[in-house]
Parts: sequence; structure tokens; C-alpha cells
Amino acid sequence: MNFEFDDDQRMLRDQARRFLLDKCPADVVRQTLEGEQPFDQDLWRQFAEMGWLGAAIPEEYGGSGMGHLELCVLAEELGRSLAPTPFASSIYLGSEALMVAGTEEQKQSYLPDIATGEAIWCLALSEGARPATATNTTATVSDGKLNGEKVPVADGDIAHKAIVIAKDGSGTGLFIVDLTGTGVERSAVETLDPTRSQAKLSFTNAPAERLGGDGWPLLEDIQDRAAVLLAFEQVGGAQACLEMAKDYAMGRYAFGRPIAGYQAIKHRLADMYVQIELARSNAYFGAWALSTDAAELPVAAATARISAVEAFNYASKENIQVHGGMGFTWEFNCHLYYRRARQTALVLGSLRRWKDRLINALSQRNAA
Amino acid sequence: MNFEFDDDQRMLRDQARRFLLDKCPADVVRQTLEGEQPFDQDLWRQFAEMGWLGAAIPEEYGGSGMGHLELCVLAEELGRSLAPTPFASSIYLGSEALMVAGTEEQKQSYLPDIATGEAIWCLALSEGARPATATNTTATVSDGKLNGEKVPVADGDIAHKAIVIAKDGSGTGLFIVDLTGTGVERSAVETLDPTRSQAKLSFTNAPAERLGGDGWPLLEDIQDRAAVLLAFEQVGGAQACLEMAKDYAMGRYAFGRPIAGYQAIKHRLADMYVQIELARSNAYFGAWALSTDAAELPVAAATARISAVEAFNYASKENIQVHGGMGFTWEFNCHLYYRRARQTALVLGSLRRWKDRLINALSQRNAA
Amino acid sequence: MDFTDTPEEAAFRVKARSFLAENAQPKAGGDRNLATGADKSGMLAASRPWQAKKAAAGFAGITMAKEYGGQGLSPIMEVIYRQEEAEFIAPRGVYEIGLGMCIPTMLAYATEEQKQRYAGPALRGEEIWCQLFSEPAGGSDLAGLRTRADRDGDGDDADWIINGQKIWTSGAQFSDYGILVTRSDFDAPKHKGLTFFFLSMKSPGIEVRPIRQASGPANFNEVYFTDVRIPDSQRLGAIGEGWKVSLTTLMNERFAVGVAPPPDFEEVFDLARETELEDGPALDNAMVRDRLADWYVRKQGLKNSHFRTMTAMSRGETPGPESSINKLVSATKYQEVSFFGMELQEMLGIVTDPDTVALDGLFQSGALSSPGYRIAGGTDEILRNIIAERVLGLPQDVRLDKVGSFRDLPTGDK
Amino acid sequence: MDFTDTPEEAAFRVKARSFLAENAQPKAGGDRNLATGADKSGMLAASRPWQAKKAAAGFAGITMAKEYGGQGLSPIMEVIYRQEEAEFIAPRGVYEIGLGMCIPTMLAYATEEQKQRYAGPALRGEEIWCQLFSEPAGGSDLAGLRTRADRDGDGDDADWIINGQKIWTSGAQFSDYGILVTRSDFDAPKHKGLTFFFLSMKSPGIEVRPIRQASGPANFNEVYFTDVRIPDSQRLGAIGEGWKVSLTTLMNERFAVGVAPPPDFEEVFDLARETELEDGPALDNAMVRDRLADWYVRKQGLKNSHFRTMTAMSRGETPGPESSINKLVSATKYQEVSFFGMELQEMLGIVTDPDTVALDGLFQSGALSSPGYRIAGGTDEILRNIIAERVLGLPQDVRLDKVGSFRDLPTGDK
Repeated sequence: MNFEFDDDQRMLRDQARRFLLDKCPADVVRQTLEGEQPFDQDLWRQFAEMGWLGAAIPEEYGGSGMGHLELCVLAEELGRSLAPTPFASSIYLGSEALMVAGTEEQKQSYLPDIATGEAIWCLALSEGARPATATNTTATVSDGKLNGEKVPVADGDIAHKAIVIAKDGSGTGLFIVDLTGTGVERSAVETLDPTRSQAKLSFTNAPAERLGGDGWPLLEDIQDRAAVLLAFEQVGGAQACLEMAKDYAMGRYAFGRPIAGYQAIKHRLADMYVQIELARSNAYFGAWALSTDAAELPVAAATARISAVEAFNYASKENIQVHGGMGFTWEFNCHLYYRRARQTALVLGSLRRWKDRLINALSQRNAA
Repeated sequence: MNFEFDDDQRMLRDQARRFLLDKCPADVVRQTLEGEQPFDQDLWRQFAEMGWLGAAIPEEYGGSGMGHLELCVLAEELGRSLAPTPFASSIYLGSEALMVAGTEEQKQSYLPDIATGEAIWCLALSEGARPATATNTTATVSDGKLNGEKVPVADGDIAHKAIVIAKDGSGTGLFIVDLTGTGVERSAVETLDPTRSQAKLSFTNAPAERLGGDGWPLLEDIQDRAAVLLAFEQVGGAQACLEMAKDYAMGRYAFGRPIAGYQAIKHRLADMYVQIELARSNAYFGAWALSTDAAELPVAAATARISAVEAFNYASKENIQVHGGMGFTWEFNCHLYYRRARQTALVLGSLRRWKDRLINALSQRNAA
Repeated sequence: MDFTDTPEEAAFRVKARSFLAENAQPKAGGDRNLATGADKSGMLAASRPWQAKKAAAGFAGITMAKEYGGQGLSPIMEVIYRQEEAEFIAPRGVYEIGLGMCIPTMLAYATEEQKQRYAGPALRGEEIWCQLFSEPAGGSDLAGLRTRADRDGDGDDADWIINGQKIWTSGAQFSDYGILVTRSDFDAPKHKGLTFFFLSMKSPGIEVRPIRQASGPANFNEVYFTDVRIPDSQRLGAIGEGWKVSLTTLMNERFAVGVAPPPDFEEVFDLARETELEDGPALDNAMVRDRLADWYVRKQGLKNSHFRTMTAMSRGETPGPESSINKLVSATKYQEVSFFGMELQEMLGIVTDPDTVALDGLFQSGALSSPGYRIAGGTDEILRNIIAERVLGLPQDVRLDKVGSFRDLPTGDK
Repeated sequence: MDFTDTPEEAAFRVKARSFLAENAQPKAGGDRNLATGADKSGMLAASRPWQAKKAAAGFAGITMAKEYGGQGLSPIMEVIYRQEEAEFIAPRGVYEIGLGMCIPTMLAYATEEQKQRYAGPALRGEEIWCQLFSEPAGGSDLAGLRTRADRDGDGDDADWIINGQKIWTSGAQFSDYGILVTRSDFDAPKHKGLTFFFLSMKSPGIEVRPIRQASGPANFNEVYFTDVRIPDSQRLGAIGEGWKVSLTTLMNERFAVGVAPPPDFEEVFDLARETELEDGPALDNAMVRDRLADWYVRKQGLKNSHFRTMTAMSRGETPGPESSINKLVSATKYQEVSFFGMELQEMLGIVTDPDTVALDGLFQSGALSSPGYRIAGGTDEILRNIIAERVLGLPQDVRLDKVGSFRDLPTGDK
């Protein structure tokens, strides 16, 4: 039984945590929040230099070949620090998609630039408020040209390449589109979490290159992988909220004693802890499934995601509550986590749909 | 604005409370709990004498003609005292059904015996675990003879007459059946709340007399009326739980002070109070709709029921929790309320189905 | 049981309705930005003339004594007027605190001359008041305040010099006067060393800075006091009795604590009706219906409870701390509904652009604003304490801060 | 990350599995009433021979020191054995408390002679032990106990005379020995006046009465002491140091606190699969799916957390109070799942007759039993306190009972 990160992985975590404490404190996050930049290019460059962007990309494709467990370790720290970068889009979705569905040539051609950070990738799925399904997809590709509109696309405004879900003659497919090329218009959209940019993409006869075979099952596999990685970000964010709330409650006195001594606060922090521990354990199982390409991945990923979304939602909203009025000021950092919790809760689709996927996967497993 | 019971109604409440405190303390309830009797005949006789059974039955049909608001007042006190009688079956369902759907002749013929308590009525709808719907109903009437099986039927073992939901040539209908007559077999079934008896009824060519027209809308109207009345019982039960929990918490010391002073307990009691107040207010609105035959009855009844089921569930389970280990002994009365909460939550169908009814009714109202 | 007014109430309602119909624009069909409160500066500009009109017509200070310009009517009349006013674009926000809390405190503690001087202009909207109570280190523990009041000299009528900081002061930036509670004795026990004043907000040494909220806008202020001078004649209540005066003010606050804004059941019901899920309308989805039913039941519970409160008021009773239920339940519901509305819009739910998302982004702005509603005017925790202690009569939390000198009480670093 | 045993663990697992396969009946296919624990007297009768077999084969006292008949292995081996044993009908319930709590306390505090005398028979199942701690007025406040121990005379080795009442004592009716904590000094502060003993449950003056639970059965007892005599040689720890000894026992309890029984996710998933709602299978209903997903996620969270705990144990670490999570989460889930299972059966849900309702009435019996699980072995509130204080390091509740004489502490009427 070895259901923990090993010593090397823990060392990586410590390094990453120290680095981010130093280079990505709240005032760095706030530069992006306040709209001074769409993301933090300095951080991005340094992530590349440390081999983080290519952590799960094999060395033969220009990655650092550490592995998915290491990527999970990094994701937790990125979530904890709220790093304002397109890590999730480019790595959890872009790089994973290429590794799952790319031809040898596509991997050779695209992965190295992801690892160096020169190319930022994103995934363009949503076409508005309707649930993203194969049936609802209206973007089409014919004769290698893409037409359609995608909104919102996380990091669509800053990415160089997009993987676009669209229909062609043979059904639903994944298509690689150069966002800096012809036939692409894009505009940023305002969201509740300005530290993570989102855009509307419009395609008019944009050249599109097919990635992999049957698009929908591939998409779901990619989403499962991203869900596990994002769950670590969410656990990291939730843990940061718990620590902030605890620290504040210990130092804040009311009626002559620390508010941390009142059961209303104590028990709320205990509940946060419980939710985070369950989410963390579920994320670990997801990491195991992801790193071993286990058949359990669909169930493990949905479980990790549901658990992490709920833990981060709870921790980020109750963190504000524990802080009281001060926690609701722009100046305190509580709202940064609250915003990110909402962003991560929606970026891969709603809790409702993931619960649906979980029950579907469990039904199939039990039926098998 | 006069959204309160009036002075006469409050006086009736005080009288009823005093009477039940005196005649229906826990040891009387426990006689039925322990199986010494299926219900309390002494209480039943006295209810009849005080005019409670006929509270909402007009004087011309042998009732005391007080009205539905008065019946609501009584229901709250019956719920508070856990009176082990077939009041809900015979009055909220039986008598209401006759008043809603009965011909003049049927009212003349049946209502007086309900008011005197000589006849106990019940409603036989459920045919097992499947949701009771028109489609699911398999009991049939042809040539005035009923065949089929109904389980569970609240008070089916002690009632003299049943209103049975069954199909005949013209659709679903309500049928009056003499349970002491031919073609009827009945057996008590064990339930989680032995203070309220339930039975399985089997009909083989039992003579059946039609009541009213189109059965399903009539049934829903009857259920709406019963839901409001039962909501008052539930609010009364929940209020009793809150008072027990408060009383215990004030007198029980841990770590040198009353447990009522710990926020974990204080805030739980506050939450109980909040739920009960909302449920009470919703029950009042239901009472208004019931007593004025308002078009709002379907919405008001579902709202009152959902609110009251949840308040009683919460109060009865957290009452045990506040009592700690002692609350989970047979000797303490907490479990009597916990059992009754479960019984009242199911006897008119699940919360799920009432929520469904509520949203249907609201959709229709908004569409209109 | 019925929902009809008494004859007296009905007459008053007719009078109010006709005043409103003649003098105000109905919300339905009126300027949308004004109606929803989105146009804040427009609201502010419209406030003074509207308040003056109300005062002239006898709808300002409905419950205030006649000798100070009020109508001397019972609280139910105030409720009736507000019910009617709610249908119209009637900007009254800037006067709520002054008329609801400051002037009642003045009427209880000021001299006759002062009452005559200040009540009328406040009623007619000529002077705006604010309330200077909360402090950064205070929070729910209001009496833990540290803004100091020192006497300038030894005379019985020596002026007071104020130094310190208040926070969460609504309307400080446009107020003419304020009521202020300070600590005049740091050696007395916590609740014994406070002294209460009113003062001009134009006094030298007052600096008002807006506080930006987590949701973006700045609805509150910090107010800094540097050697602000207040004549002793503007003291309300005895020296060291400021806590008692504050309680008078707060009694009035509890009644004013409102219900959370939309989105509520109606809005999420509409959204569900308009949203297509992968297998049909959201309104047909059993999970969605389950949630909708819960919110409807809670919303109706509050509404029907309000009918009960009104009935009590109509009978001349004073509504008790039960009204804490209203904010406790509605603030939580506000946050839940907002989150759920975002979820129903799937990935698009994160977008705040009003032209892109449903109901002009109401669910998104609700998600951002709702944490504040669970805190302002009494946190969830304080409200539960109030219900537990004042309604149910349970014991107070153990208090270690009621004896000994305030100076010696432990404080944290936050 | 992997789920494989170390070589040493794997070898032990193989040994355990082959012992079990040769000596016990697998649950799958075995006597159903024994397998589910429904046949309580059958279980009891089977306990002694089974414990003897385990001891002979080296699977009793796995973590106990070898000199007292144990195996001297690490806790992870105990977990591995239990994992394997869980697949078989292996009645060990009556020995859990003795081997898990009483004997470890004896080994920490008894004389060498006593350890040699009592450890072996307990391991071999020849003697059963119980724990006499809780009292009616005590509850979560264990140290508030009032059972008195008075010396019979002045000698240093004078006997002790015990009077009072214990409650919630599992197995008292068939136990041979018990460990007992008493108050020997009512004038000392609460935690200073306690003294700890072990005693024969056959001692004159002991009366055991079963307590009927709200759910029907009597799994616990009250134990009354009337002038029960205990020789001073059976005192464990110093006079007045009984609280310290109790904490040793309780350290062991926390590890033993279990998870709630079925119904859990699997059972309600099966029910949903088999239940036809008005518009199709319950498993297709979005509200049902929503609830099922929540329970699955919580159940897996506990299971995966257990993997982490096992990993820590496998590395030689001692599991901390984090395990409080397990009972807190699973007891609540137990109640929720039970209620929901009843609801899914509509009106029939109230029926308890196993031949009439789904899964032999498991949801109904769960609804009845679950309130007890939220209380026994630490209430929800105590568990949250433990997590808050011992895991997160938050301050203790304000304690007014730690100083002054126990005699003077306020007590209630309950």
C-alpha cells in the first residue's frame, strides 16, 4: 500500500511552493485581476524553464518527462497560489489532448512548443449556455475549413492554437486551428474571475487539422484527465482558504477571545477540513488512475472533480464568512479564491453534468 | 391583514392542549407503541364527544360545524401530543373526501357516523412500492365489485369503511367499500411507527359504491386538503421536539455548564426554530386556502407539506442528537417523535412527488 | 384569517397609492436602470426632491411623533406605505439610516431645542445622516470599539476631541451629520467606558475614504477622525453611558434589516424555463425541480411569516428578534440561487457580460454580492445567536470581556 | 503510487488468507444470518472457539508484545488481517473492547504478574472484558463521573468500596472482568480526583441491566455498583491519577471507532436501479442521480482516505485524530441514505416487514439505528471539536470546570 506521493514528489512540491510564494504572491495575481495583463508572462516563462509545462510530456517530445503524478503535485501548488497563467488550458487540455489523440507527427510537431511555453493551447468546446454535447455542436469543418463560434473559451484570447470541437462528414471531431492564422476573430469576454482570461472565438473558413478519430469519446477522455489535474488545483485553493481562515480566526478577537474558539467557527473550519481531506483523497485516486491509464479513470476523474469543486466552493465562501466584513473587501485576498472557485467549477462543465457522467460510468461498470 | 387564528380559535387550542396533556401523555401513546392496542379507543370516544371529529363537518351532517381553521388548530395539538388515533385517516381523508366528492345522499348517510366516531374511515391508494399514479393502479371495479390489493393502508386494519382508488370502465374512480362486509381480507403490517397502524387490504368481489366523478383530480384535491391538515400535525410535533430539546439542553450540564450554552447546540436549536417558523407560516397559508376554497390550494398545500415534512424530520432527528445517548433510549420519548416524523413524511406520498406537484402547479399558474 | 386591511389601514393605503400614482413613476414601464437601482448617481440626485415631496404629503416620518413633524401613526402604516412605494421608482436609500436610526436616537436623547432643529430637515430630505459605530477591530463585537474621546480641559462643559477610525459607514461621503459612539474611558469595563455624540460631518479632521468591496463597487466608507472637536452639548446620554444609547439605535436597526435582493425563486424558475438541457427543458429536470421547490418553500415561508408579523403589528405588537430569520434565510438562499443559476448556464455561467448571459448577469452579480449579505447587518452566526438567546432564551456564550478594564482585555493581531 | 503490499505485508496477507480459508466460512455463500450479524446469539456462541483458533494460529494480539502472547507486529498487519477476515464469518465483536482497550491499559499499568495472568486468557478468548467509563450524567463530559470509590479503612493497602452507576457498557452481561474509573476525591478538581481499577464482573454488588435502545434491541447495559469491594492491588495507576490512565484507554478507542453499517451507496444504487418511478427507472431520475453521486463521492473519499492512513501506518506512523472524519461523515451518510431509501419506496417505505420491503427492510432499520451512530463513540459535535482542536490546533472551548472542587461544580437536573 503506497497511496502517497514519494519523497522526490514531495521535494518537488516544496520547491514549487517556495517558488510560488516568492514569485506569485497576491500582488502579482492582482496585476492580472486589475486587467494590467491577460496573464503573467514572467511566471509562464519561468514555469517553462523549470520544466513544469512539460512535466508530463515525454523527453522525446521536448518535455521534462517527470510524469503525471508530478504534474498533479504542481497543479496543487498552482491552485494554492492562484497563478494567473493558461496552465490548465495549455497543459491539462492542450498537451493532454495531443498525447491522447495526436499522431506521432502531431506530437513531434506541437508538443515541444508547449513544453517551452512558446505555444499556448486551448480547448474550444462551449457554444454558449447550452450544455456542450455532440448534438448541440454546430461548428462544422468541411474541406479542412472550420466555421462556427465558440464561447467561452478559456485563454482563447491569448492562445496560439486551439483544439476545436466541430462536426464534419464523419461525426464529431477534434480539430487543431491556428488562432493567429486566417479566418479567426477573437475577443475577450468579461468573467467573474479576471485572473483567468476567456474569449469568444469566431471562425470563418479557418484552416483546421484533424486530431485523432471519434471526437466525442476522445474529448471525454481529455476532460477526465483535465478533471483530475484541475481537482488538484482546487484542493490547493481550498487548502489555502482553510489556512487563511484559520490564521484569521486565531488572530481576530471578539468578546475578549479569539473567534477561533467559538464553536460556530471551529465546527465550520472542521467541516472545511473534512471536505478538503475527502477531496484530496479522491484527487489522489484520480492521480493514480491518470498516471497508470487505469480503466477506473472515468469514475475516478468524475469523483475527484465533484469532490474538489464542492470543497473549493465551500472553503472559499466560508473563508469570507469567517473573515466577516474585512473578508468582503477588495483589499483582502478572500475574493480571489472565491472567484477562482467559481471559475474552476464551471470551466470543465457544471457539477450536474459531472454527476451525470459519474452515475453513467458507475452504471456501465455495474452492468459489465 | 389578519393572518392569525382568532381569539376563539386560540381558546380552542388552549383547551385542546390542556386536554391532551392530561389524557394523552407519553404513557398513553406507549400503550399503542407496545402493541397493547391498535389505537386509543378512549381518546377517540372523547374526541367525538368534544366535537373534534366533526369539527369541519357542517351541523346538517351531524358535525359540530366549527370549520377548517378550527380543525387546523386541533391538528397541531394532535401532532404535538402524538395522539394514537385514526384521526388523519378518518377526518383529513375520509370526511374530506365525502365533503368534496359525496352526493347529498352519501353525505347524509356517512358523515354523521364519522362525527360520532362510530365509523372510522380510511383511504386505500398505494399498491406497494411503486408511485401511486392512475397508470399504476391495478385495482378494478366492475359491476359494482372491487378486486385488487392495497398496501399499505393507514388504519386499514381498524377502519369500517375505505375509500378505494380503482379503475372501472370510465377511468379511475373513488369507491366506498365496507371493510366489515364480504370480499375483504385484511392484515396489519409492521411499520416504523407502531403508534399508527397500517394494513394490507385484499378485495375479492367486494361491493363498491362510487364516490364522485373523475377520480384522479378528486384524489389530488383530497390529498391537498389532507396535506394542509397533516402539516399542522407535523408543525405541532416539530414544536414539541424543539421544546424537549431546549428543556433538556438547559438542564444538562457538560464541562461545568449547560449544553444549551454551546454554539453547536444553540445554533442547531436556532435552525430548528427557523425551520419550524417557516413551516408554521406556510401551514397558515395552507389553512387560509383550505378554509376559503381558494384557487391557490394546490400550491399552498404542497408548500405547507414540503415545509412541514422537512421541519419535522429535522427537529425530530436533531432532538435525539441534542439529547445524546439518553435520547436514543427506548425510555426517552424522542424516538416516538422520530418515528411519527417518518410516518407523516410518507403517508401522503414522498417529498419527491410533492415537490413535483408543486412545480407542476407553479408552472401551470405561470403559464395561465 | 383573511388578508384584508382594517378600515383605517385601507383608507391609508388608498391615500398612499394615490399620492404615489400622481407623483412617481411606476417601476413597471419606468426607467429600467433607476427601477433596479443600477443607476446609482441618478438615484442619489432624485432622492432629495422625492423626500421633500413625501414630507409635504405626510408620508415621511410616518411613525414619528407629530410634534417633530412626523405623522404619529403605528408601524403597520409604515409597512403599508412601503408596500405601495415598492411598486414605484422611489429613491429613499440615503435617508433610511438617518430616519430609521439617527433621528429616533436624537428624539430619545437630544435636548428639545436640538430635536426641533434636526428632525424637520431630516424628514424633508434637506439633511442626510450617517451612523458611525463599527470599527475595524470590532466587527460583531460592537462594544469593542477603540475610537477615543478625550476632554479638552477640565470644565463640565469642556469640548471633546475625537481620534480613531470607523468603518462600514454607508453614505458618509454625502452625509451632513452623524451619530458616533466613542470610548471615553479605557480603564472602565468594556461596556461602561463609552460616550455617544452627534456631530457635523463637515467638522475639521474628518476624512472619508470609500472601501472597495470584493464584488467591485464601494458602497461603504472608512471614516478617520483626527482631533475632531465636538462640543459637549452634542453629547447624547451621560458620559460612560454610550452603550445604552447605542442599544436604542440598534433596536431600530434590527427592524430595518432587509431581505436579500434578487435572484430569488422567480428568477431561477424563469431561467429553468428558458434553459434547454441536453435532454429537454431544465424545468423538466428532476434535480432542477427539487432545488426549485426548496427555494420556493423557503421564500414563501418568509413571505407568510411576514404576513404574521404584519398581523402582530396591526394589533399594535412590536415585531421581535424573529425578524432575524428573514436575513438569515434569504442571504443563504441568495447565494445558493446565484450559484445554481450560474451552473445552469454551464461554461458560459462564468461570464459576467450582461449582453451575453441570462437576466443581464443577475446570477453572476448575485454570486459576487451574496457573501456580503451573509455578513452585513449581523453575520449568520450572530443572527443564530440572537435567535437562540433572545427568542429561545438559551444562555449567552461565555463572556470573559465584561469585567475588568477594557485596556487589559486580550486583543488579536487582526 | 501503487496499491501493492510490501513483501513483508504480502507474506503476512497470504498467511492470513490461508488460515481463514482453512478455518472459516466465507461470507459469500455462508450462513446469511451469521454473515450479516442478524443472529446475535449464534455469533456469541461462535466467538470463543474462533478466538481460540486465531490465538493458536498467531492472529490474535497481532500488535501486542510477544512476551504477553502477542505477535509484536506493526499496526498495518492488524489492518491487513482485518481486511482478509472481513470476507469471512468471523465473530470477534465480544473481544474488541477487551483486546483493543482493556488489555492495552493493563499492559501499561498493571504489575508484571497481573499482565502474565490476564493477557493470555483474553487473547485466547477464555475471558471477556468490558469497559466501565460512561455515566448517566457524564455523556461527552467523561471526567464528570460520580461513581465513588471510598477506602475501607486507613491502611495504605486498604480495599476500595465502589458505589454508583455506569452506563452504555457493551458486553457487561457476559464479561468476566472490567476496567473502571471512579471518583475517589470529590474535593479535588474534576480531573484530579479520579482513580482507576480493574475488577471481576462477578464481584458481589454488581448488577447489570440491559438498556433498550430507541431502535428496539438492547446492545448496551447499565451497571450498578452497591458496596462493591476491590482490593487495592487492582488499582491501575496512582490514586487521583485515574484521568491519565483513562486517556491511555481512550487513545486506543479512537483507533477502533468504526464506520457506519449499510445501507450505503451500493444499496441505494441497487434500490434505484430496481425502482420504477412514474416516468421510468429511478436510476434515470436526475434528482436521484444527484443524490447518488454525492453519496458515492463521500464514500470514496473515506475509502481513499483510508488508503492514505494505511500508507502512513505502513510507514510506521500512528494514525491521528483524522480518523474522526470517518465516523462523522459515515454516520450522517447512513442516516441520509436510509431516509432516502424509504422515500424511494413511497408510502410502502414506512413498512418494516422484511418480506414486504426492499433489501429486507435495510433502509427502515437504518433509519431507526442511525441516530445512535451519530452519538455513540463521540457525538458529531465532539468529533468536530476533536478535528478543530487536535488537527487544526484551534482553541479549546472555554472551560469553567477545570479548577475548584468537583463538589462545587454546577450540575443540571438532567
